[in-house]
Amino acid sequence: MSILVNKNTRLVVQGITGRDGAFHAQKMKAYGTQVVAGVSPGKGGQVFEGIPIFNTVREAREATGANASVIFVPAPFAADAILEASFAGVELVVTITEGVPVRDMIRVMPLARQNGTRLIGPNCPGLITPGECLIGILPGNIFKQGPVGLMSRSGTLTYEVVNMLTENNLGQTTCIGIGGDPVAGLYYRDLLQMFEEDPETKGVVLIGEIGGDAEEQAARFIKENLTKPVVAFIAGQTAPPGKRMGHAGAIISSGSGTAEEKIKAFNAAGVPVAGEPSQIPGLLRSLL
Amino acid sequence: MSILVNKNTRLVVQGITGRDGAFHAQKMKAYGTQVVAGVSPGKGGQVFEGIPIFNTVREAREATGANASVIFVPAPFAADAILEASFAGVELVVTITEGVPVRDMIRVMPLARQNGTRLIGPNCPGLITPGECLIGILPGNIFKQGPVGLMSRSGTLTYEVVNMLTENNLGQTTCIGIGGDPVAGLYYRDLLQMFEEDPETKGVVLIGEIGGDAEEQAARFIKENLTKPVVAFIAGQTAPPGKRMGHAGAIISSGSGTAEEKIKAFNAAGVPVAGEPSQIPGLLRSLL
Amino acid sequence: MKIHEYQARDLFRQYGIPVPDAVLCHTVEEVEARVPDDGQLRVVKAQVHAGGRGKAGGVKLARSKAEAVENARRILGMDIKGYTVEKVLIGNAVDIDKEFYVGLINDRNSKSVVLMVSAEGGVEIEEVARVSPEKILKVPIDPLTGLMEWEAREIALKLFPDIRHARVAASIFLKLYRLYLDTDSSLAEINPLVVTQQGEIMAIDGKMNFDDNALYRQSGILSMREVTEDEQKEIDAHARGLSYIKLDGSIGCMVNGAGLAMATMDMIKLYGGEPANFLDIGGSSNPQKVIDAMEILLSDKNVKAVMINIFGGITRCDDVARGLISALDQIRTGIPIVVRLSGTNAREGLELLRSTGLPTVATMGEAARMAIELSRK
Amino acid sequence: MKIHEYQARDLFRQYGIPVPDAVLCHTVEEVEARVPDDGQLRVVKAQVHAGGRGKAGGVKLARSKAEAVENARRILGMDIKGYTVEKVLIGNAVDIDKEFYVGLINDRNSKSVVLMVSAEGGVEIEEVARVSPEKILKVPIDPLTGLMEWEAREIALKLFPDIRHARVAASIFLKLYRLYLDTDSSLAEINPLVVTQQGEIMAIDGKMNFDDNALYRQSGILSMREVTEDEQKEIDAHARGLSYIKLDGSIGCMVNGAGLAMATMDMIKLYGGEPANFLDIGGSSNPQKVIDAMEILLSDKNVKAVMINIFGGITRCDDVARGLISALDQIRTGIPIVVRLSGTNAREGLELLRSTGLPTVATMGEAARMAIELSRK
Repeated sequence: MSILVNKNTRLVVQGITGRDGAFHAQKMKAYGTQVVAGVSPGKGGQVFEGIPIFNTVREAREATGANASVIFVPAPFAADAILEASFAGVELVVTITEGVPVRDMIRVMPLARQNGTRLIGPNCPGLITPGECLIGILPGNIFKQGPVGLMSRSGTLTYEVVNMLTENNLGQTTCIGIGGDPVAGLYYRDLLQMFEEDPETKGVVLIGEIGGDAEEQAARFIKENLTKPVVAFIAGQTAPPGKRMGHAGAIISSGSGTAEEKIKAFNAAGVPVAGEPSQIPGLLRSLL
Repeated sequence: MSILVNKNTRLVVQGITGRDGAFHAQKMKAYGTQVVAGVSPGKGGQVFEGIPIFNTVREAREATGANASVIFVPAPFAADAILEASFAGVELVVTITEGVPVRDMIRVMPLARQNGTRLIGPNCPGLITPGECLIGILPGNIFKQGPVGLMSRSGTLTYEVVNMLTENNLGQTTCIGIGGDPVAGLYYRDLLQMFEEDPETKGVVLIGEIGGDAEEQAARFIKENLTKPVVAFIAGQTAPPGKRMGHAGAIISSGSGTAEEKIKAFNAAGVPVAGEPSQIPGLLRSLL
Repeated sequence: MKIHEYQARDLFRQYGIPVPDAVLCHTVEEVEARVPDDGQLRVVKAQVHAGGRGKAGGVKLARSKAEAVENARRILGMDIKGYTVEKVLIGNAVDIDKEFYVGLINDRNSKSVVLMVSAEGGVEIEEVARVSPEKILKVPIDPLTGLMEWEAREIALKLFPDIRHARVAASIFLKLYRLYLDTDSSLAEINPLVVTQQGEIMAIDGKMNFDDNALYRQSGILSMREVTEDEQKEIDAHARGLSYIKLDGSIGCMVNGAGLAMATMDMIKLYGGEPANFLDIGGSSNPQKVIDAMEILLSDKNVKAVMINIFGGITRCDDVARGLISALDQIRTGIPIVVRLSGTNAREGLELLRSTGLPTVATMGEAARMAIELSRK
Repeated sequence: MKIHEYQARDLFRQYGIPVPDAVLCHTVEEVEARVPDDGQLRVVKAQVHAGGRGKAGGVKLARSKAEAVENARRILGMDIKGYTVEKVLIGNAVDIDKEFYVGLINDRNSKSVVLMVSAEGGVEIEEVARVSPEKILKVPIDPLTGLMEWEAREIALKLFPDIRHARVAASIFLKLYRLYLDTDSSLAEINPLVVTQQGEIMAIDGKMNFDDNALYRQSGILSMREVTEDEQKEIDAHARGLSYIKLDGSIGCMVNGAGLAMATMDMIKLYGGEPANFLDIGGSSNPQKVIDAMEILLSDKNVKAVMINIFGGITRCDDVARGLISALDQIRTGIPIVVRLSGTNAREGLELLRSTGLPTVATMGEAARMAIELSRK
């Protein structure tokens, strides 16, 4: 078992003829993901590395039964690509694109909700159910099947932690990069609920960072709703206020969104917070 | 029985301190309608002819349990008033105001639908269930309880027909002026369905006019779905194309929307069409 | 409200929709002065608020400057369906490869704006709709999302197999939609939208109508209004709270309510007469409105008799009668007037009117018959 | 991106939000020339991208022209939280009856724009939020409807019992919301919005931030950008695909990925060092990016040691190592550099790096410790 994606997931790649889209479409296919279609307007009818290309997501979905989409189109067009997928009835849309204006994402959110589409990202590395389905730009080789659910706002920091988990023989059910932007799709609370309900997941790793109060909300949610153990890590304890730390969402505004507050919230919820990433596997193992 | 409104309808009057709002609030109350509240921003707390005034529809609804609203506010603010009522949870909103821009109404429609609000109008005289509830500017004295359901795009022409019905001892379950604008709330099809389901209604009078194809659609709907007899009348047989005949919706566009087409459609559906209004009572009686 | 092709073209340009170069001329002298003698093929088009200009001879090709001048001379001053041509638009002709139709309207059934596109451009779209409706693609636009980019592209891809053309067409759909909303339009058409031999996409002819109810907030559009004498009369009437439309018959009518006014015209026709107008005086018993309405009505010299048809609802017939008496008192005319009152307090109203000596009746039918009879005397 | 108060004020005026009269001056001479000697009470305000101007002495009342000049002289050139004051805004003081707060932000939780209003205006809203959060009314705005007029009025009526004030306030909410959307703002505040003794409503001070991701389509806003030297460095880095933020420590760090870069800074601090910067070089192994990053990093004279922390994912560590070797080859510096590689093909990568003679390690912890040690030599 796993959450969100598995071996039955049928993926369409939006922007498959772009540099990143083409590269990662191959990578995902090589990993074993069912990459059933690509979309690139005007290139419908062509085939890329065995993947049929369509002009529109609607055509791709009708022809291939795609139920998930990954978006590699440039930032100015990303929100429209999400809407196209959502209005075509795609159930899960993962947006890798970085730099999408927040106003565009705010506009997308209620429409995706109305259409019953779940969003991940934007500005995220994607998600993976090891051995079954990889969507996005995650390096598949560092993941391993096992009992840990993981969610994170960052990319390489996630790989760092996953690598440590795998090296310590703590495989993963599903790992999700929720993205570093201030307004994004599925967030900690949604995913915690899914992990709680997934019988294979025995414990959860939550990697947070400064900015916003999603971690504080997650802490409260864990306290009230989770029976499974959670270990947290928060990046950005040394970040100065008012500066955007790479991620558009990683910004401390006027004394709120600090790592200190987040760590306090987790402590109050009984969630151990690792002082450095390397402590995560040990903390988790002690709770499983 | 009746449709849409009855003695349990609790009405709030939006724009109660305006000239028309004040005049008709009194008239409606005198007719016996439960006028439970008025709305006029900044005049909350005042009382008009025994009707408490509130600043917002939300307050009015919370304090009085109003479930219907009638709108007398000027055209530039009418669509916003409809939205206010709809977002406050009012179930039926009747807009009397004339001259509301179509763009505003188009914007309102899906939001009202999402909120579960039924709209009547704009640019309509309102509706009445004789002896129970009058909403709008209809002259209550010409109506009478009885077995006829009536719907019309016009005002005085409706009164003319109702007067004849009443004089011929054909009372009414409910009469609805759906309004003369091209984009309006409940329309023939919706109302025909309601009359079909209302056990008290034995026959229906449909008063149409040139412009659009609502009458043609109604004709098809009657043929397929109605067991009760319907008599129709169409105004505007002599109207020239391309001109707006008073009502914003009464305009023949490039050969479509003509009275001739509408009459043909009703004939095809087996619905008798009166040559002049005075024939309506006779035609209807012969079918009851 | 309608505007001319050249005005629609200006709006298209403002919104980035490509159009061919063109000059607007009011006189032959202006054509002489402004059209260069460069061998460019041009089209001289009459600017009137009427369809079917082509058939009426209001659109002509010009292979030279001389021919442009000559054609302008023929077209300026021409009468097309009752409209006198006062301006011509002289535009560069383009080498057309393919013609399309693009239109936006407010749609009653979907209660939304509908985008209509067709590969059958350049002809009357109503004709296409009648003969082969399947050749018109109609897409209702969700008012909550507006026309989305992917949606515009999806539609464009159905008409333009070349993605470069489809992208330009999609952007034109989006621009036209933006223009439509911004201006409270009720009809916006590009017909034809062409692909030229050179692969360019351009709006060759355009038409826009606007929602009269929204003109109060569209001062820019309102400033484009150009009207005939008859239309000006309608606008003046509107400013006085009256809806007036001139027709060609001899029976003037004055009615309270638009539906009843149409039914009145129909009844005049049914009984063998011809209505001279549509005139709705609305819901009040204000004598001034009746006076205004009478003035407008009688300014039409074809009117031989007048039928006043009032149904008293909230406004009681006796009040209406008092208003009529006071108004008719001030109107001196030899034209016979029949008054019909019905509804609330009709009897009292008719009683009051008896003093005026005017023929008064209780039904529309009688009133129509009597007015027709009087008009023939 | 941030703008100055005077720029926010200009935007407010463009959108019809009332503001008091004011002049912007860059020099004392300009104050002499432009401020009239009319006895008007004025406020001289430093224009800097930093909060807490008042406490820092950057806001002063002036009862006369002489006092305005004197205060401008004091404030111009002043240092406020590292920002040098280069402009002052000299505005007419108004007789304040009551102060309010109005703000719009992008909210993560509701995934929408949130309107915040409070009757506790004129003080730091963060302080109000901390001490008495119930005094701030927060309304998420449905992205599908936008802020509706009735909604704005309903909110305004909670703060302004007088309907005339409530109507003006509601219109200001609507205008600010329109401005916010039009400019891709991420924060728009009026603080305070005041009711004057004369019953007028005005925005006395304003603040606006903008979404950096949207600047590509906001040329008007972008043209307002005024930056310090350090900020310019960050912008230049961004143009080269790097995220750089200067800090005050001595350990420079270069990391692939923003989260990992923050974690790296944290680790340096955890082990007793102070990071000199945040620097994310993104996902590729392009040597030029490493060279660019190194140049930016070493331009900070406080840097005593550099920690390069790379996790190889899709990009393999051996490729990264080749890129690093090629880059470090071109960089001549006496500053010690520690390289940590982990992830895909880490072993191969570390093997390759051995040839450079640089200290190479396999964990972040080791790298941090070693960098701190080297920085102290």
